[in-house]
Amino acid sequence: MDDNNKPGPLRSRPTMRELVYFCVISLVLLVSLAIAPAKNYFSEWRHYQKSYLAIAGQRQSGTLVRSFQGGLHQTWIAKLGVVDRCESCHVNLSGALVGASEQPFRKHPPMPHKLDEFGCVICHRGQGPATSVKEAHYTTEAWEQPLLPARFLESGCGQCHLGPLQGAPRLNEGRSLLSSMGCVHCHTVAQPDGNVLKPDDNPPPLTHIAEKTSREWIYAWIKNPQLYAGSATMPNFQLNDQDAADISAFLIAQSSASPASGTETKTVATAAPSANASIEAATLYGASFCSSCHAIQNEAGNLVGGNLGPELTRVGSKVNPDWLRRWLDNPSSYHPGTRMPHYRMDQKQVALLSGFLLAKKDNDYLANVHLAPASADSIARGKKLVAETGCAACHQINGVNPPQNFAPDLTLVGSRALAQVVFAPGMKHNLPDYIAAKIHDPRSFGPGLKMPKFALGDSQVDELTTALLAQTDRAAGFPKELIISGGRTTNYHPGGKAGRLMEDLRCLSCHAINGNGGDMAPDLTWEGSAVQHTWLEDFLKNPNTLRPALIRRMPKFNLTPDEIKTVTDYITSAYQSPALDLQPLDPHVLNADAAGRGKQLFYSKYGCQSCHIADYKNDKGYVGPALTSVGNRLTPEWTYNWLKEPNAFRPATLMPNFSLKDDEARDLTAFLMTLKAKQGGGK
Amino acid sequence: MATIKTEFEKLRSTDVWRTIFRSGSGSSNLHRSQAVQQNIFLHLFSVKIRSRALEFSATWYLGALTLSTFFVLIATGILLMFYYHPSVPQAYADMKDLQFVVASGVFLRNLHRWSAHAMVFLVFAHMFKVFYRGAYRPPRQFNWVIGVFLLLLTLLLSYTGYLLPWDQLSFWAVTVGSNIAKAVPLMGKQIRFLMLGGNEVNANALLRFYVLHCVILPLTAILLVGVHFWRIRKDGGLHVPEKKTP
Amino acid sequence: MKLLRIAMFVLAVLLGGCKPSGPQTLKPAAYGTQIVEVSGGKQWAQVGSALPQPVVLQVNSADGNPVTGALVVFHGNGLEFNPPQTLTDSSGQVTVSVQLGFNPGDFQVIAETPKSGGGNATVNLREIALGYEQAVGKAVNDKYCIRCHDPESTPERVSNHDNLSPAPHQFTDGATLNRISDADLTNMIAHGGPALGKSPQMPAYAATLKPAEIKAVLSYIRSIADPPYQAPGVKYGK
Amino acid sequence: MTEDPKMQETKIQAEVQSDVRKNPRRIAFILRRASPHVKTQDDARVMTYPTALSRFVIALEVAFLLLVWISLLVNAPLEGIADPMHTPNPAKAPWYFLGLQELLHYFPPVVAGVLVPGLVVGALIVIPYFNINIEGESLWAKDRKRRLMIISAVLVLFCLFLLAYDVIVALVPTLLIGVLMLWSARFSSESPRLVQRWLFSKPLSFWIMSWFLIELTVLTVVGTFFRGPGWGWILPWQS
Repeated sequence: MDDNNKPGPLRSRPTMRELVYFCVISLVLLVSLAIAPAKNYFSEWRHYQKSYLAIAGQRQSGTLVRSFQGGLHQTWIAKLGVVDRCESCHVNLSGALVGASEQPFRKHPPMPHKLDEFGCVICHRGQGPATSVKEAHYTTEAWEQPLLPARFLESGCGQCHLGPLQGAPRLNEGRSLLSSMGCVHCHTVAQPDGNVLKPDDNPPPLTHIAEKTSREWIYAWIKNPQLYAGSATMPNFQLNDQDAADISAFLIAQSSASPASGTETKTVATAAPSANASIEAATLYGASFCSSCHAIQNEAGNLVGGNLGPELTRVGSKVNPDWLRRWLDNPSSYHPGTRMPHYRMDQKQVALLSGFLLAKKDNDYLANVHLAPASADSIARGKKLVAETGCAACHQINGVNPPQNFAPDLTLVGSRALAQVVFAPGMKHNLPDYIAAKIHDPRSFGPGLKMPKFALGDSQVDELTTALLAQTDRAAGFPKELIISGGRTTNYHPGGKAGRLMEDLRCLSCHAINGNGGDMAPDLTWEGSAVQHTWLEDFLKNPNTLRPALIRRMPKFNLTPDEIKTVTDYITSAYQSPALDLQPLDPHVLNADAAGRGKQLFYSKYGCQSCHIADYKNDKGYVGPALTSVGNRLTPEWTYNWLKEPNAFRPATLMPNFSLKDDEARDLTAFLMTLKAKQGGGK
Repeated sequence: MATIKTEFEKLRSTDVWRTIFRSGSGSSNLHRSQAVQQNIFLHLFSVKIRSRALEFSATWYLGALTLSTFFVLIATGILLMFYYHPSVPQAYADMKDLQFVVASGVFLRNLHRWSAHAMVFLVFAHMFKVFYRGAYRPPRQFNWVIGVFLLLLTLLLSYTGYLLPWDQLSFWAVTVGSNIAKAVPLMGKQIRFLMLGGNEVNANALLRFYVLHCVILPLTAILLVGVHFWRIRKDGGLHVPEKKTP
Repeated sequence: MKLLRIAMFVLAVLLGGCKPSGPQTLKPAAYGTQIVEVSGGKQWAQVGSALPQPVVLQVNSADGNPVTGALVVFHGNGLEFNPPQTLTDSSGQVTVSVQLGFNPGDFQVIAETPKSGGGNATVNLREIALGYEQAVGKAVNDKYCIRCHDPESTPERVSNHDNLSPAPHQFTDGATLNRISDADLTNMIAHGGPALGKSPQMPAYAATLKPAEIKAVLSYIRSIADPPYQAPGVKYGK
Repeated sequence: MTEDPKMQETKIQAEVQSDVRKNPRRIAFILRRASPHVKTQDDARVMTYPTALSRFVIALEVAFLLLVWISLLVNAPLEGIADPMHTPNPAKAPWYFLGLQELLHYFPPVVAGVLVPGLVVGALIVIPYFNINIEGESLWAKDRKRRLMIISAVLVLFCLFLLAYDVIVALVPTLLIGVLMLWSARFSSESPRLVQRWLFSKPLSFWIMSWFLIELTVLTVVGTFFRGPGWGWILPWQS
């Protein structure tokens, strides 16, 4: 305490050095602090806006320069969660400055929506709120979804447009591939409106497979389906020899007898296959229009025919002759869900056709397949493999239940977080490339994965990827009024006796009625209004062609007169359109005068002969149906209404709507009704 | 130069100035002492300091540097509060706005973030320095305890602030951190519930952390910092290392 | 002197340690003097997608014979080539698949081959990318127009082109169609041939197609025209 | 201070000059055995205002300047929006808790999450009250043999404990400090080298605190830079 009275030296002012330090550091600090706002001022978007103004100035677009609003531009749509600032740099999206061809000033190409309707990132992805090139376009720590490559751009449309969409062919194709390649057997793909995509590849049941084919064929087929038929949609499971042998053993072992197996088909003595018989058989194959659905490879290696049914190039190496005969006799007794019609062929025709098909044989195909006899072990192992591989997801198999939740749900795959994705080594870390790689070669992610390899071309892979990228969680959260559901197929089926008959004939495989059915042949929803009863009876008796240039035609089903009457009565009474305007058609308006005026209209004013044939001598139009006997075929009411507004009755028709006046339509109807088949003459 | 000085002197002699700064003009040590004593903030310091306590080696200025970061944090934090909504998902959108729209917003956020890290680091460094210097010895025991509480407060401030950007990093860091609280025997779940305002990190937790981060913890910290400083003076000034003299 | 030696040694180590960056250039085994198109020009595809057919080019020597092992390098703004450079095969040809870029319109494929005396022989090919509007136009075309305006038949569709007199113009026929203004073409599609004193064989589509669809068809016609269609009005160079 | 019971025992007269403005001075209660060893008579002093404050302001500015430059050059991390549905691997706590998280990897949560931090905080708080290091007396100044035995035993037991839990990360610094500590027992205040003398002079509290500091640093560094998916080992430049 006594020290207190002897204070040490006391310094009361800062030293010069301290002052200098203080001054220098304060100065440096002030300058450094000024850098932050400067950095802000020299930001990228301001640079782009300046260069835009410079370009506009060079081109003397004074008004453009004056009307330009500087600063950050943003599209904000609260209900979609869109905050897009892309237009801060892309200032010329509307194209006000003509001819600027370099980004970021390029004009946006025409599109169906306005620029501010949905913003940018809903279609293009990338980070909308970002205002720097790197952050906006590429993957960063804070944003996984980079700008979408152009080839997947249509996925943006698919978020709201759930059905086929004009102008988005890749999306449409991708969606139909999801169904037709059978992807949705295993994967669930649900759309925002609740619609779940359904498969439409119709895989055959394997419950009676032993009747149809041999174990050797099954073995060869499952090892590589495309080796048997290049167009096969069945994927390659990359099975080893042992697995394939076991699976084939099990499939044969589980096979039970089909209901049809009891009915013995008489093998009509086709004699020795004479040259005549083979010509006759080929004619029958052609006349039955088998090629409308089935393809056969010709000598040049091109597939000729449709793809609704399996390819028949090597069918002789596959099927059991007995089975084939029973199948041709009545397909649904083997496969109740088949799309193949019941042709009602007689024994001779069956023999001819089966002979024709059995000759389509590739002797080398099974030459090298030698399987050890199936043991119980092998069968048990086969059963296990079948369950593991998920065969029953597509095929009906005795003793194996269809697997549930077998494959990942793809409903939200288009916005899957990259953290949940396991990339194969050397892959680019982004979602589109991942999905494409997964579709293209699933096993490249690891040999143990279950997904098989599908026979898909590069463009098909891109199309499927586009369709899958449309499955985003963003779309799932969109307001309901933005979602445009696809045209759903109904489950309409004709009823009653005629209905059963039409089911038997599988009319709906080609024709659509009331929103259900195929698109190969005309829609029959209003057929009863359109055609005359007698013509329909004649047509069903012998379906001659209406369209000269058409390759796919209605086959002849060999119906009995009773059956024809049942179907005709049903069609003409049930498929009547309520929308027909019957008022102006007074029978005596359709007189010869009117027909004369109609002929003038037909040939001169409207040039109908460029698409239709009214007279075989002069007309050559190959687009629409021939009208030479249209007076026998169509009812006048239908003709009149149809001429006035064809797309109201069949939206998919090619016939343009000419917006005919009432009297023109009446005159044309009068003329067309005069076109009748000559008595006893040809068509 | 001279005119500026005379103008400044004039200013200092006005009544208004005199009412604010009571020490008045003059350059004697008395005036300097008064400048400290009559200012509520400077009053926390003693009027004179041993010059050895000012040497760099004595403290490495760790306390002063910590206080600097705390000042920076308060200033930037207040500015950030103008742009921030403690709600889900607006909190994250506000981060994006700071990054892309607000003038110098990134800078502001960077400054706050890095200052926070620096403060945690400096507080630890300060503590170890004090320990190795033996500066906690009597009569400074209680100030050490206050220091330990300030360390905990700093950690809590940083931790609560960590959640506010509401991004993956913050969300999972806080989830991991709060799961530790569950391990407390008997009442772990209740503690965690109290902490998060629910059973998981969600909008409630965000709001709770926001209030803690912006009001409760800073006020507590300011209070304790005040006490800490005041205690330095009351406990004999800055600790000066012993001289190795015989 | 010693310092210099050390510096050189360090430099040599550094240079030796650095891998040559950038794509490895192939070494040509032979040189041609001329490069010509075999097939693959003037194709069209949607933006971003690959052209339906690969581009095939041939390198010839001065006497017109194909050259094997000549280097061909492909460029093109916005285009992706696979492979980006290659050597000619035994028939002197190279085949490359081309993927189009982001924007609808014309793309230029530029192929270069080094000549023996130095310098390059080049060939330019035009490829066409269809954007959204053109895709809609193509869809309309494929449904309605193609049956008469395209002389090619396919298994699904027999062309009606040759049955008509006067024969309809192909949409690629730029020589004719480029001279018709947008307004006239739109009129013809909407109101039929007679609207402009042409054949009534061309029906009126105003009641069948929406205005946007007609505009899309027009846009499609313009984009695939050969020679290319030049819109009237101000045109700025780059 | 007034609550300090020791103060009431000691009869010390505090002498304070009332006219503080004339001669402001420091007041200190100097207790028995607890001398802060303040020797004022030869201490140079400075006025707080403006001299000391100018130093302080300079320190403040330097800190601010550094922070400004860091902020200009390095952006604060911001990842994607919080998504409770997907957990990043690894999910890491803030860096200053990574030491704890590293411990959690080895020990049950009650130990690593509650016991260890509780003990650490408790220990920090009681440091000034338990006569720890107050004297700053060398660890080996008294009872060298007994202490050596106790410390060796504790060290071995602790290392075995760490080994049992496979905590190599914590074991290495422990061994390092332990070896240094035991090694320092061989020296005395007359050892020839400065380092030896320095090591010898250190009290127990120094060794414990240093051990704590090194453990804290090592665990934090390991948790921050060397832990990857599944809390497995990773090198910082791999990702």
